[in-house]
Amino acid sequence: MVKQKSSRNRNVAAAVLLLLAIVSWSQADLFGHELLAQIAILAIFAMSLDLIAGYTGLVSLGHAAFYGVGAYATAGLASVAGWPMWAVVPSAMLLSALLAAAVGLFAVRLIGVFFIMITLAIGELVHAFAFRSRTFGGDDGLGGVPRSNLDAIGINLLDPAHFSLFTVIIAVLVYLVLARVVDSPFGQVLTGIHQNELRMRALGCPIRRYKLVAFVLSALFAGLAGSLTAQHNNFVSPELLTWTTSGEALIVVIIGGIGSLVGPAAGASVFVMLSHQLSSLTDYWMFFMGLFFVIVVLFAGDGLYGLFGRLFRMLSNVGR
Amino acid sequence: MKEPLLFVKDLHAWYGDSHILQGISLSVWQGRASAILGRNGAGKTTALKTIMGLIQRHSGLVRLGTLRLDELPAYRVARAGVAYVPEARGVFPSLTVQENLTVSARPTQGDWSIERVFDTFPRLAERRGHKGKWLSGGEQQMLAIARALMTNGRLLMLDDPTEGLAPNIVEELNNLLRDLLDDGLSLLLVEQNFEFATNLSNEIYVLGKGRVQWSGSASDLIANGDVTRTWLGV
Amino acid sequence: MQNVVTEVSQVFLDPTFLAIQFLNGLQLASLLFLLSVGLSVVYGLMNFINLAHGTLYMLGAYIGLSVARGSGSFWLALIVAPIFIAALAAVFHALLLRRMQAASPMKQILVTFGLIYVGLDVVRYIWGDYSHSIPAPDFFAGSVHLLGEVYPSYRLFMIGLGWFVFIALYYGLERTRLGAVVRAGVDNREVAMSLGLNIELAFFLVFCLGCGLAGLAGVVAAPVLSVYPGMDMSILVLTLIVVVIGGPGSLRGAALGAFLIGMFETFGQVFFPAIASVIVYALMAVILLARPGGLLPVRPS
Amino acid sequence: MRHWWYGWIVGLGLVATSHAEEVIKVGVVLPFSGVYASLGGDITDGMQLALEIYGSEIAGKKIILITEDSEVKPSVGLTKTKKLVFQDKVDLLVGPVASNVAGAMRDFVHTAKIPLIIPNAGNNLLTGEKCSPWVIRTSFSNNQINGVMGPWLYAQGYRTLYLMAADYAAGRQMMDAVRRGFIGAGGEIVGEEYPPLRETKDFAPYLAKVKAIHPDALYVFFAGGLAIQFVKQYHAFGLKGEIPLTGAGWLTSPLFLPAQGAAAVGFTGALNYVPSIDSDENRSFQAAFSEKHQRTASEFTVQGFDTGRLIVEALKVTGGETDDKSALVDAIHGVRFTGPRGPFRIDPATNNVIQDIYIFQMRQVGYNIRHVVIDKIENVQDPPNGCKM
Repeated sequence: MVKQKSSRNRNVAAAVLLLLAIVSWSQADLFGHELLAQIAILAIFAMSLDLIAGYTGLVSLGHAAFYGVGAYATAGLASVAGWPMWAVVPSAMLLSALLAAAVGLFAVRLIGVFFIMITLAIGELVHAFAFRSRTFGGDDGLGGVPRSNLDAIGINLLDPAHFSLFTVIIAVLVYLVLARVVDSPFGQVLTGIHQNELRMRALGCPIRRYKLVAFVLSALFAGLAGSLTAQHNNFVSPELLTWTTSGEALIVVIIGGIGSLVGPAAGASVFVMLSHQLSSLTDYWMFFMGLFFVIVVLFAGDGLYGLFGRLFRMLSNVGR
Repeated sequence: MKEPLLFVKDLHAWYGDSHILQGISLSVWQGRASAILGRNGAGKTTALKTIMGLIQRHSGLVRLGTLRLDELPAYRVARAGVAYVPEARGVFPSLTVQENLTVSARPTQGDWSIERVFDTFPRLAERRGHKGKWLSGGEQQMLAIARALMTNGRLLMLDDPTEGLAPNIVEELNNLLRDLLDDGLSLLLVEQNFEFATNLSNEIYVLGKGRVQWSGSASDLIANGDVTRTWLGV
Repeated sequence: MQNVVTEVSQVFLDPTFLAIQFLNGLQLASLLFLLSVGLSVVYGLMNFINLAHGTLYMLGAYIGLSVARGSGSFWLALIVAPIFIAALAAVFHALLLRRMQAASPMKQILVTFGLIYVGLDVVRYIWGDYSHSIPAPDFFAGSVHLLGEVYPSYRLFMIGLGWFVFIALYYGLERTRLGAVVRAGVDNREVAMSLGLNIELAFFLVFCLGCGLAGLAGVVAAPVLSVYPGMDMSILVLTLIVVVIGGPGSLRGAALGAFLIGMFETFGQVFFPAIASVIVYALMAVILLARPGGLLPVRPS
Repeated sequence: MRHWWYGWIVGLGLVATSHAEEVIKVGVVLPFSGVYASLGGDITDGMQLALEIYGSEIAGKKIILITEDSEVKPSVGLTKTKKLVFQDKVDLLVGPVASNVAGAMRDFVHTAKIPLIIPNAGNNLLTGEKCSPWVIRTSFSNNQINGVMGPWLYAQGYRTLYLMAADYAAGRQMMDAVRRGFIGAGGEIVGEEYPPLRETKDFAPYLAKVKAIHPDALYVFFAGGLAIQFVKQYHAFGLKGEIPLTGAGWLTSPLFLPAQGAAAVGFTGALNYVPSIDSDENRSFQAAFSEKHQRTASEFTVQGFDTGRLIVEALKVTGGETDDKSALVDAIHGVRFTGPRGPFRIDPATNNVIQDIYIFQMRQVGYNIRHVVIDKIENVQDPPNGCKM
């Protein structure tokens, strides 16, 4: 009962956010579309992280590894190996998921800070590989990554407006898939594990297997976000793989409201807009960003989604 | 009857989203024992922890003598005179037996001193230099009680003290607690062991679904088959 | 070419060479110990991960820089900076941490990550973007001859300081009442509180002490490493690794972790330069695989 | 024009861009935060000084700089570039400092056909295989600085060399250039070491290795905090008396020299500029800069200064017209002047600068530690290196 209500609220919020995105899209100029695409991609990345961090309680500081593998695989398969894009994107996602499966096999045995650190280590190992790889241009990165080709259905992804719409649509699809996952019995088990692991274990739930599946699923979509970012920038570099990229994704999730899917998507738009605006205004933009993080925790404990919920309740009280 | 030493009224507590204590009331009198009985998940441990201040109290009254406890943090509750023996003993594994006893000692408040503890528990005296983690289950229970006594509180709260103990140790424990009662200490007991609890306690509170479902004397409870079947499954 | 390779490897197996490298490893271990011990014990007490710990190290270095420049005395800087950082930690605790005691780890991450950002720009605003250095004190400015090699005496001072702090903390933790309270709190915070121990106060003191040690590390490192905005991030991850592989909450764990990382960093760079940048991550992965709670866990997992 | 959309979350006051018709907009993408913030600041200071000296108004149009922070992140640098082009509609671009950011920007400006003048990033590929008619570099290539040092060191009598640089593309490229030159001249490389860029906090393990092998000279490239640490540790471990220290000249840049102090004395380096170059152009430049900023101008400042001057001179040729980008680039190719670092021009074949390389030694002169020029290789010009435009 409570569950149904919370997922309905979440879907309402998602619809509001989508409406905002559509309005923004219709109003945006060329650069507006660039930012919108950036937001949509970060939203996908953050939602994928929310599945493990928010719903399963696996806080990862290495999620950038899967994001980066998606991006590098896209660059490698498309511009180095010359595969067609319709094969590249799913392969990139699969590669991310495969890495997650390999890592997850032993990582999900760890909890708390140990899980955080093992994911960080994996992230750094992948980063070090990309940083030194001649094939991928080392730390200078690799350019010339193509975008998917949807000319057949009349969409030219080289046009920023088309590309931003494309990324928004994918973000919506990812939201729908993940929402189904978290509302499913599988998702209920994940939430149960998060809330009380011991009880779930006592009930005979194969906890590690559930965690592993969530981890792999999450990496799959992180890989998709990475692939999109490689296509958006036409460029990949080890920057995508640093632990601060993971850290920022985590921040986006928390700002938005952890464990709400739609919150992290909203967090993505706030993060992108705020960092873009601030860094244009002042060289000391990090100061204000940092202050903003602290203020969010102090005054909006549950992030934007929590604020939205409060507003929603207030409005409905007024209406009564 | 006189005013109770511990007086709890309509105590509520939440654990995240779940409303675990939905308004419990109970009392413990000077020199007497009260016991809380109930099935697993009935909220027995939560009740003790909430009284202790380890779980955020939502509303309700907790009073020790004339002192309000419900606003105080756990360490102030302890210093006010509530001695606590937690579930699974909670012996500090990296402290020696002696350190376990002295770290929380408040000798100025009463007459339990390290010497008296070692007189009462000669086994602990022998092992005073050992780390907590090397003790047997029975020794750990002795240490946990001795450690609580060292705080020289007026009320001793024990959470499932007989759990996992051999019958002869349970017997020993029973004698010890009787001696303490005779000394004028008050007890609040959470128990799974029906016999142990009813044997020792004057007042019994049966907890179920976060509420006190029944309260009365031990003999009344033994006589009341409905209550024991419905709420204790005995 | 072949000739050069064999010649080289023989040089590297020379006992003097290895001894010098061992000292280098100890020196790095010393620094990492100063940084990680506070973080580790604070985590053990309150499950609180302070990602801004590196920021305090950086601030310590900069305050040391200003004091050393203003007074001309390294030793004054070595005393003032840690005290200042400890005081700053107290303010930080009063303003922020107290309200966040019950907050989820995620919120702690967000706040301390935010403080990394804030701290970085505060340093840039006050001291600018340029790199600096503090000269070593005159007494340790030179080099000593050790096993027929030249070795900077300041590095020996760093090693000595690391040992001194370790012994002092060991004594404090094992032989004092506050130490017993801290250990009890790390073992089982709830039980410690319910026995009347003011764990929040102990946490506050340990937190300030740990932060002060991070400030001390900043000053101590400044004559060897340079002082620049961003020096916090470059040490933070290593520090976290030390905490985790040692086992959070344990003084001996922090010391063991620091020793291992110091040695693996140093000898890894000598013998396996190709993988030097990832060797500590690999080490951590292997250790956590074998012992999911770190090498010297305080609480059995 | 900015849309309301940009402020929908923060509602912060937006930067008002000038709507005057008669302006020439130069978009500047440099690091103003992060590890290279000091370089970004130096380059901007240099450009502004050039605009003051050589005129910021051309044919009645004012040149304005719109700066954006690259944060030394390729993706951010690219976003800022797109912002400057799409939103501010800049006429040309200047930036960045780091080669990875340049790599991310390169394809975009190449496709958009917006001239990009690089005032620092030295990756050989940018004016080699990945050269573009629209990408012009006023600073240097990694080959250009280091290529001359191999033969020069051999000529000084050194026969064995040990190379050390941070483990990233720039470090590798610089060491490759030296290795080629030194081996080509007949010398031998007896060891190479590439400490990790980020993790290195201590050079002690490497220094002990160098000491054990004892080459005729050590050749290094480090910058920033690493440069300070390296020089001080080299001194502390007593290598200074034993093994001569040589390298790419950034090691003792004026940015790092105050922190290095006397430990820097004895270093022999090659660079496109040192503050002590003995020429009227340099003296008046340094005087003008230190009057304004009360410090010594670095090589980064000079790169910014020459970039600013190049833009002014080229715009004078086009009469302030910027719509025809080809004409603008042609004008850039035609500019020739003698600046603080000597004769300056752009090589139309690669778009890389042709300049003198100075070989200097750090010496104690009175109370000061100075870059003393001991040799000069004139008009160093990169071969096309696969550049086809």
